[in-house]
Amino acid sequence: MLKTHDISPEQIEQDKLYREMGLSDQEFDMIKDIMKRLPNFTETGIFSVMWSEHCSYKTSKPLLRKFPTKAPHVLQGPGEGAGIIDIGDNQAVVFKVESHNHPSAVEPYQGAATGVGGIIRDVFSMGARPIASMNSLRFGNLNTDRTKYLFSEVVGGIAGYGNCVGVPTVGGEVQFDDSYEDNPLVNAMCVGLINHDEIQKGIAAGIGNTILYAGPPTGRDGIHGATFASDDLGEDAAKDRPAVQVGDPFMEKLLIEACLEVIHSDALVGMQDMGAAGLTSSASEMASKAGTGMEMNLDLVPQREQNMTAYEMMLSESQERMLLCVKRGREQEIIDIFEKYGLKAVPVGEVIEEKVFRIKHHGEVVADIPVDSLADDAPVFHMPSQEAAYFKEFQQMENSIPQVGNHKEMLRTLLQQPTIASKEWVYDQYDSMVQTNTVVTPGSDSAVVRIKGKDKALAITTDCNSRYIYLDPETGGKISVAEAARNIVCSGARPLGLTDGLNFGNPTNPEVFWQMEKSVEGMSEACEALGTPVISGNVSLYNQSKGKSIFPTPVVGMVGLHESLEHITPSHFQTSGDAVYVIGEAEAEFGGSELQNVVHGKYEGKAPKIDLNIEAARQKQLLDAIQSGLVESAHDLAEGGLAVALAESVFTDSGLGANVKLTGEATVELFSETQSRFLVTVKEENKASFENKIADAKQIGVVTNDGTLEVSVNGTAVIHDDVKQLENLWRGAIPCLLKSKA
Amino acid sequence: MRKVTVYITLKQGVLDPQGKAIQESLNSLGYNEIEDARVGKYIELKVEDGPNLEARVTEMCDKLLANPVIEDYRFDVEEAEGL
Amino acid sequence: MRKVTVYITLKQGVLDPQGKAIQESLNSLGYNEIEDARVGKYIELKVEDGPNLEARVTEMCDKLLANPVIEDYRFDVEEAEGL
Amino acid sequence: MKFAVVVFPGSNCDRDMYHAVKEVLQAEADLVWYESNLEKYDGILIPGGFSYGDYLRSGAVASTSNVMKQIKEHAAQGKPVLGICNGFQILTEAGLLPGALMRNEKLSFMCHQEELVVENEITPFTSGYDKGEVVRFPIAHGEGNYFCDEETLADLKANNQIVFTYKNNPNGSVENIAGIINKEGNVLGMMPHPERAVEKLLGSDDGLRLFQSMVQNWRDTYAKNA
Ligand SMILES: Nc1ncnc2c1ncn2[C@@H]1O[C@H](COP(=O)(O)OP(=O)(O)O)[C@@H](O)[C@H]1O
Ligand SMILES: [Mg+2]
Repeated sequence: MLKTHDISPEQIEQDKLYREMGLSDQEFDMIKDIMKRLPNFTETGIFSVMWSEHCSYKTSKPLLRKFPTKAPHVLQGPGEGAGIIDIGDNQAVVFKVESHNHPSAVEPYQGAATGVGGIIRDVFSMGARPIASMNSLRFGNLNTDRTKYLFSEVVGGIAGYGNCVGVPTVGGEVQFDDSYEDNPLVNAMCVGLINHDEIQKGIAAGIGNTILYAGPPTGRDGIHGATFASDDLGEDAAKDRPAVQVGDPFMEKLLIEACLEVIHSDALVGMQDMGAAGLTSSASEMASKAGTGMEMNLDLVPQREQNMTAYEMMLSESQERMLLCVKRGREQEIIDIFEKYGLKAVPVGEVIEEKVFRIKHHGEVVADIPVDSLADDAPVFHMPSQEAAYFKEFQQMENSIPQVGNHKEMLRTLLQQPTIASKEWVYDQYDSMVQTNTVVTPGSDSAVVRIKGKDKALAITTDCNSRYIYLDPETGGKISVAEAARNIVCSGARPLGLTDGLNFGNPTNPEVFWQMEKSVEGMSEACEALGTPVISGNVSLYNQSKGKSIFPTPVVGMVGLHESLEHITPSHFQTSGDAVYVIGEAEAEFGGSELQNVVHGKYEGKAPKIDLNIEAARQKQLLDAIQSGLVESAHDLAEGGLAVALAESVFTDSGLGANVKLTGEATVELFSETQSRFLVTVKEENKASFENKIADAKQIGVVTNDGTLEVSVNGTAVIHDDVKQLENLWRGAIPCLLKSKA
Repeated sequence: MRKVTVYITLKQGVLDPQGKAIQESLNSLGYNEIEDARVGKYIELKVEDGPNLEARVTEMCDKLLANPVIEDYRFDVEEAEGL
Repeated sequence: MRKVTVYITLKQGVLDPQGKAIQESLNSLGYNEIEDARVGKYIELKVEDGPNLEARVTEMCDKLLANPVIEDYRFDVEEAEGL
Repeated sequence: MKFAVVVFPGSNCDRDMYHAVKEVLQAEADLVWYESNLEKYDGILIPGGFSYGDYLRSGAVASTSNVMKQIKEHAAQGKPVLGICNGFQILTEAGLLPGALMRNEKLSFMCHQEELVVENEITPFTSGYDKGEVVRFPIAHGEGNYFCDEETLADLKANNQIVFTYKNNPNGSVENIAGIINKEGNVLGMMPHPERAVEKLLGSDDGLRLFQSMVQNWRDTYAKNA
């Protein structure tokens, strides 16, 4: 490791050492202008992490401005640790998604674990109690040892951390595609609950107030992690290996309890977690947000290793640490609370009037930087954007129907596709029930978490079908928001808002930037149409390897509100004799579909189209019908179309089946992925009222109790299968792939 | 038959929450002489004799037994009497 | 300063599914010479010198480090150079 | 009857247990930080979670903490002690219950509802159940694989100490054991979570009777006139 004192500012400039830290020549010139001198080694490091994509959003900022972020119920939009939405009764819900893709590619267990830890800290640093976690994962196809290893370890890491901290992991998604083979995606989302009067901000206000460092000592963990997270994951990712951080969920659990006790003390002024870029970003952001400056003495920072340089301490990403601003003279009250939990909190600095970020080490000033320059003056790049060549080609393709010989066999095949197959192997490893609020555990459209003492609950989902987005980023962007909202509505909740995790390839590639731009535009349009503002999010770029980008993957994490526990609606069929309805008609839309992949082994053509007016209308009508007590179960149609949705709905343990009669082209009726469609069951006596409310609903059959799934098209039986057998195939697919030899 | 014992330890500088918990717990039990504890893994393999034993075990460690990102390893080979 | 290394292994007769899983993975990677694997723990303690070191470490093992229902232990004591 | 829910650093089912006895059962209960005095409590509940991170072995570090002395005294007086999940692990580590809880046979953590068989209904914890009754409780553990030697097992059987067994053994436990009681019949440890099964809304309320049994038996024993 380079030593600060060994390298002079002149040398950094002459040998262009800043490039190794991820700064461009142009950025270095900007830094010289800001500093009116050459930055020293530590200062250059501080700029490099603060101006990395991860902290500054330098390439994505112009796009993020397109998202609608305001609504009367939004208490806190993007900008703080997490966004906040009012849910009445003086309560609010806090949530955000965070990516840990590159660390997980290098050390999947710890990478995923620390991803979970980081997002939980974002939530409780706002003063909220974390009540649920979700995870959205992407891997290559499960046919190499490496992918199986990554998949198992990532799930193990999420479980290892999440279970120990006592936040239930209530759901998520996993998809598999070759484009993620070397660059898996690990996005974690956390949802918290807070009272309005407990909301904390990460500010260092009040000249003379004390800055406290809380949590375990600093080591050399993950140094340069933040810039590393924004770097192309080259073939030699191995050399970055020591940059991996190791998490301690036990420490995090103590930190949660201590911080949630500390917020009740009026000695606290502000608090922020040390996430990416550690002490540097938390300290400078807290000062910048408060319009103050900060002086810190690194000799006071607890250290786990010897002879750490200022550079190392400022950039370390040791986990489970918090920075607090506390009223001067009242430090001890706060220190005592941490002490009770066996945690150390120590004063390391103070708020100063001069708006600089000044760091001392061994009696010397080792950094002296105008504080706003780190956050506000970060460069913003307007990248060139160019429509992808493949897109024109795809748009010219006619919608065609893949050849299916045997529909019954095809349903069996589809149910075993890892993207469709049961994810029980994953979520059984997660404690989804701790905190005793989980009404709907993983395995349904949305997870549902009740709020104790109130007649209400939250619905939570993550969604993103990246195949559609690859084919057509704008349409695909709309679909990912719409699909999330569909899942929320099916569970009986009203969508409140969303957090986005934008995972893309290299933005300096104009076609990749175009994918970003178009998908953000599509998402924004859907947000407007469905009334779901974006309240927080995360950007992860340079997700590529061997020169090939991942499928554009803007993950949507959405939260909805059940205004009464009575509205909670299962996605599975409930009772024999109930009428089965489908809302919306199938068209020959197979671009990006599971069927296309099975039959042709690739994704091409047009993505299914989506009309946001129809989407919004159907969602509103369905929610109304649910709230009026007319609906027994509701499930959206997604990958694999109606046939897969029907099968999933009868996997219930209670011996149900279904008898369904369709008319039209069999392959289209069964497997098309036409959007804005729902599968709903209704009691016989409610049929008339239900049909009254939902214009596009059509009865297609009934729920039976013979454990058989029977579907005919134009009077000819096309599927007649034993539900238990189908269910076994669906449940067994992922464990079987994991066991099979590569 | 050989007995191979593999010792896997965390790399210098890598956080060892387990070790820390053990140290603190021993201290709180009154064993104040414990200044540090680090936890590792210990794997005993019963291996059929063959050529390149050491090279093959090295491979196994690199591929499966140890995680080179955060762990170091070493191993001993002995005649397997006591197995 | 002394370095005490404690080796904790599962008692004979106690099933070791982790060891079994390792053996199976090694076999499936083509290391068919592996006939058995057992997993244990390895704890390095940095201990300030004092009287009755061995007796005290034995106590620590009995009280905390090993669970006598399922585990056996042994330990080495050496001068702590490399710590 | 006043319950203490003992909170260790790293306990994470403490608030769930408290919710079950205080808000659902409406009994008297306190969350009690592990350094506190337990004298005034009639029943001790040791909740699940990851005390001290479960580093070294699950429950090992907590089992050596000072509060265990109080819990042992409490047990020696014949008062009820219930350890769930990590609480069970702590009780075996502390020697209040025989055997040990090892890693699940399949090595991974698992969380879902399981069917249990009530094997012994003559305990202060299970008098509200019928012998042989099948109940549904969630499990959520990585180390719930109960192990003991032959001799101990014979003892457990001879003294009717096996209280709950799994219908479909999920973790490899000897004889499908899910929960055992001490010889004296006042210390119960079990891996499944009755406190997560006290409301139909969350999938099962079969666990409520366990806490009700505790209260009922305490009233019968100590407060005939209450
Ligand atoms: N990584 C994961 N973690 C937890 N739960 C998961 C994960 N992946 C999938 N699940 C759960 O499996 C169920 C099916 O997921 P998915 O097929 O993505 O549903 P949908 O298509 O309705 O969004 C959901 O309940 C989801 O929460
Ligand atoms: Mg769905």
